[in-house]
Amino acid sequence: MSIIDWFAKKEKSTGSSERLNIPGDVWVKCTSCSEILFQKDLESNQKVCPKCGFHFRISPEERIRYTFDTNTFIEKDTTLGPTDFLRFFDTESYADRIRKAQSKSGKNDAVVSGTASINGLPVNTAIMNFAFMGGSMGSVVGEKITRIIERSVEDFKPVVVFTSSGGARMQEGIMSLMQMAKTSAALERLTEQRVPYISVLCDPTTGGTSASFAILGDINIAEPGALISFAGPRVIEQTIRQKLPKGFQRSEFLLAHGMVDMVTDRRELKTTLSTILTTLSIPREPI
Amino acid sequence: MSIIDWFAKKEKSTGSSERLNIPGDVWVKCTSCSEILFQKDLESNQKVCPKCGFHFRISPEERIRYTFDTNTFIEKDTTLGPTDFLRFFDTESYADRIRKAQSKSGKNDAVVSGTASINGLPVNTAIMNFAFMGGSMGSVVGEKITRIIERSVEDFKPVVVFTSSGGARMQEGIMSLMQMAKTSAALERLTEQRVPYISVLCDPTTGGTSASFAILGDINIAEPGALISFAGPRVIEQTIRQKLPKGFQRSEFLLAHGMVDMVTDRRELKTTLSTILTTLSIPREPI
Amino acid sequence: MKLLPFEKPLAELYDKIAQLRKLSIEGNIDLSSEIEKIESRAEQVRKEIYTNLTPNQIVQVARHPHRPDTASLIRLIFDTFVELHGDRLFGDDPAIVGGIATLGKFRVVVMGHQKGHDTKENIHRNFGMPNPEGYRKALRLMEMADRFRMPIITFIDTPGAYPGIEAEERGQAEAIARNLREMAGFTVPIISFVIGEGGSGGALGIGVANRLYMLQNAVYSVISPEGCASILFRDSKKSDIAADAMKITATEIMKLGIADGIIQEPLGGGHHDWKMVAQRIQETVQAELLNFKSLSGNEIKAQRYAKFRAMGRFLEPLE
Amino acid sequence: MKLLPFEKPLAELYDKIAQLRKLSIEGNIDLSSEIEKIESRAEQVRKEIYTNLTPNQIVQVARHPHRPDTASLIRLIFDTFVELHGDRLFGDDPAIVGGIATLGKFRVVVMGHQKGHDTKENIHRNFGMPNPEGYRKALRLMEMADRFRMPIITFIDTPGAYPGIEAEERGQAEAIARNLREMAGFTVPIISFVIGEGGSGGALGIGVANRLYMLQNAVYSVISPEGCASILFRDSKKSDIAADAMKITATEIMKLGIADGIIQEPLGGGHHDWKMVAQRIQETVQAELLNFKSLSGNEIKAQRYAKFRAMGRFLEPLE
Ligand SMILES: [Zn+2]
Ligand SMILES: [Zn+2]
Repeated sequence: MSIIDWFAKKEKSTGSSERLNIPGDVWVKCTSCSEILFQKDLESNQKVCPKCGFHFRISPEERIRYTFDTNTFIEKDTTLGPTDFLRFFDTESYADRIRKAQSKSGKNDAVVSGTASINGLPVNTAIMNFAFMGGSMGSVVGEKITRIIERSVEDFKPVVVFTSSGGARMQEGIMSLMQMAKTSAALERLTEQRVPYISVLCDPTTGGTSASFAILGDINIAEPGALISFAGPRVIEQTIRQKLPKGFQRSEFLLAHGMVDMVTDRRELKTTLSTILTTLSIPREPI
Repeated sequence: MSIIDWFAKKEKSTGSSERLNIPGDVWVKCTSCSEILFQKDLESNQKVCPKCGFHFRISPEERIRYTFDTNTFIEKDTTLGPTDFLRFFDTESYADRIRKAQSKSGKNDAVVSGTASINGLPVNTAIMNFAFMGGSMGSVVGEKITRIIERSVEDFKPVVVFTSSGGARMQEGIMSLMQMAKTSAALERLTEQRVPYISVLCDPTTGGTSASFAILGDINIAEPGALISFAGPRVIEQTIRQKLPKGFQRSEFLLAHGMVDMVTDRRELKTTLSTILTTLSIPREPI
Repeated sequence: MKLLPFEKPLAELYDKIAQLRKLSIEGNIDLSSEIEKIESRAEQVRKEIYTNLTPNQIVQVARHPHRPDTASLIRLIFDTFVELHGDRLFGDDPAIVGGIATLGKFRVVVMGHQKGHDTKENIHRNFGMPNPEGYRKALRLMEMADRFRMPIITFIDTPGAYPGIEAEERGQAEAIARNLREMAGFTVPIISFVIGEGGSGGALGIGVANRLYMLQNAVYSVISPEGCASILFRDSKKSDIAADAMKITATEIMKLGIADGIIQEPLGGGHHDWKMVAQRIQETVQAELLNFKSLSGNEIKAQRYAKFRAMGRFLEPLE
Repeated sequence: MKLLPFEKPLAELYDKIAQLRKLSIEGNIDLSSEIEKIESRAEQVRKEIYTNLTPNQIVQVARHPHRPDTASLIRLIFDTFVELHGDRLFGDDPAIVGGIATLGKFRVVVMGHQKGHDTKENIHRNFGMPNPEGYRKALRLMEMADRFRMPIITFIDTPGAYPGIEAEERGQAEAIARNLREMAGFTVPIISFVIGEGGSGGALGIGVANRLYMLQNAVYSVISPEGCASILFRDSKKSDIAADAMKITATEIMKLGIADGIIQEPLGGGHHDWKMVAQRIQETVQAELLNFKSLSGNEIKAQRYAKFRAMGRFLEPLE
């Protein structure tokens, strides 16, 4: 699965701006155009390179700030956390990996979920966090995504999910695979209830995440330049033994191949989301 | 539309065995392998060339004999006939064309419909007749197809349709186009009622017929070597200005491209149909 | 603005006006009364020409390169519009545009064939001839509309579905047929407008509507006049006769009970005033959406079925 | 029959038996008691080997080239079978076979991943790795099953969905994801059997079942042991450790509550007796279809939802 690429690239430069910080947190180099940017300028531009438009990966906190009305985000299911139920040990134990990721991020797992509003429109929402173990989907991610969907089945609020994930979390074995089915099944109920679901696919969205809730939006919006794939580029290269074309599996490629509705600049996302949600939502009261 | 090809080829050799008869109706030359065949042998082989397997076009009467249990076919809507409501005149009037086709065929129009049984299983059925104005679909074809479907919506008998048609009947103008919508709409009701519909696509099935009820079978069966297309080969050649690959738009091509479920030899068709109908039909009483 | 062949009498008058204007400026002479005279004569001629258009001339107006296109009309008609892309199966077809839109309190899904106004645009849009993925995108959007209870508005403007090798491979027939069947099943109203060329199954593929309107100079036919001429008349130059014989104009389509109304165009054709065309379509959309508001989903579906069920002219003597 | 690496002790015994037989015939000597002795020893060894298979060894049995394949099992299990082809969108994928079948009074739709038993077959079947059109064919058949109230039987046997350029272009992720969602909505029972390799999302794409059975030597995993080893253990040769760590055997999958039952295979693996495997699956199918007969469509759907809803292990301390 494409999480291979995440592991392979772990040490290399990525879209994550933290890795590129020059000491002092004042300057940052653009991954794409190599321009040296003033950190504050970048942040005030929603972490989009003012020169080339490159979209840096952002944290859930930043996403919340850029997308939702001020102070409207209320986190849910905050205590939900992972457990090493297989007692999985590779080069280190899953239990240790969890502890490290948690202490580094201050978060329990790779998704933050809750309620919020976008230009006054209430939504149930989840934001994946690539910085937490490559945004991999284990039981916690699956459960939290499923819960926000199930809440929307009840309260009719549209669902907005921001994905960023290398795929399934191998340390949870088959249980991580089953999260694909669990989240997709919840979406079946949502569809039946005629509640809109907007998926915002951010860099990267691959493997089991792409092949479940990420791609199943009534409307799929991709951030520019995001890697969106089922099989990772490396796996494909190994299979077909040739180099992949430039732009393969990037947002614009998916748009051309009919898989996403639009590629939207982060700075226009809030407006676009609010127009879409206003248009799609069936006017009604929650049950 | 692909009826162009029918007109263009009208004078040339076709799959229709009548055109190939040597006086005396005793010998016939195979269109495909040029073998000289004894007419009776060919007929006892369901008009499939014993040497090369070429499927000659057959009349509705032959189709009925080969497919349905003896004496079970009861024709319906026998008096339904066409009218020259546009007073359409090209090189001759539509009214004259109708008269000629009727007197030549002894039929009112390009489809025969009714009830029958296949190994004891009752069906509503329609058989198109390419010999009647190229099997073109005008108001009569549309109405008769719609009626058998609507009967099945009521009595739950599966629908089996044998198509052979060059497309819409231009002499009925826009009304012929609307038959595509009318028949397809009836199939929507049938689908909703969970009644099986088997489409048997015979040579040729093109234009508006292919792009409506012909291709909408729950199961699509093609006779070997049949031309099945939306746009006719000539139109495409004119558009792209190059020769088409061999086998293009033939049954086997459609199978490879996922459009038909199987290519079935005419001599096995009755058995296949009866197995399929037994398997698909929901056991229940008509309302 | 490109003048059509039958507008030739106008061309001479327009030339004359231009000459007089030039003369008036260069020679500093007041020719305004002469100019006015010719202008009013031109208006007169235009009226004469356009009140007696032959079907074949109407075809030319329907195909005018500056005729208002779907995307432009959508933007003129609706308050908000978000274009959506892709069939989620294979690709995104630029020959059909569609998305979600609002008009006052109404939320709709809107789509249509998209032609270009110049060669470059036309190549990009494949001259408004969709591939199967265009019809499948349309179906995806219509299914969304049905799910979210949004009326569907479609604009028809195509010479026909694209007759190409790959289109056949990917099931052009299947894509159109499936749309015909599925459109019959939706419980939201479908309002269609033939804005230019309504070419055959490729037009009908997004046209199984509760209500069908035609712009005054739009045409709707089972095959292009040229195609009909070359097949039935054995002479592709007889397309004028074919256009007449097939009864393809708005008036004829309405007489046959296929269209429910005609939307008047500005004198000289819709290409002279897109806004006026858009405004008249907008009024019709609003009126129709109001009409259908009082019907249940099942009633809407039944009305559509009854409409198509009644289409056909045949004899059925008692036995 | 190809012997697997860990069956080496058997190879020697089998060789010896063959030699003795040859000798006995050539020399016209009665060596039957010696042969019997070694045969019984071989049986003993086989039993020992097979009662203590490591997960990695089970993977090898699951991938045995002569393991019973979907198409063969279908023909052995059902009374009638009509294979259906195509997704009605793009193509027909030989890596998934499916169709309609009967078993006594039961009418079902049955499908599964299809591997080959030799190189030629495997190339034709793409080693059981479907492209998007395979999943879309499967979905089309399942939708038909749901419409005609036919239970769905699926056989899982794939290394995974095909990781190729065109598969990505045509939406491998979309095809699998859509199946996951749609399978959750069907009101007919879905009974799945992992008959060999259950490889990741490509397996799950036809595996959202009410009841999941595993053959004794089948495996089911989120990633292949080799893949897991090269990523997590940074050494692709450590696939034996990875196979163990990931808990992929029938026993483990059952313990985790993902599988509902295990179907015993003949000693030495299913490839030694396809008919026995088929018969045991048949019995399970019949028993399950009888079970579900008493449930309504909504109950069937709710049972499936509840099953998947409960999947996951996490901590949730009170705040
Ligand atoms: Zn930059
Ligand atoms: Zn022959």
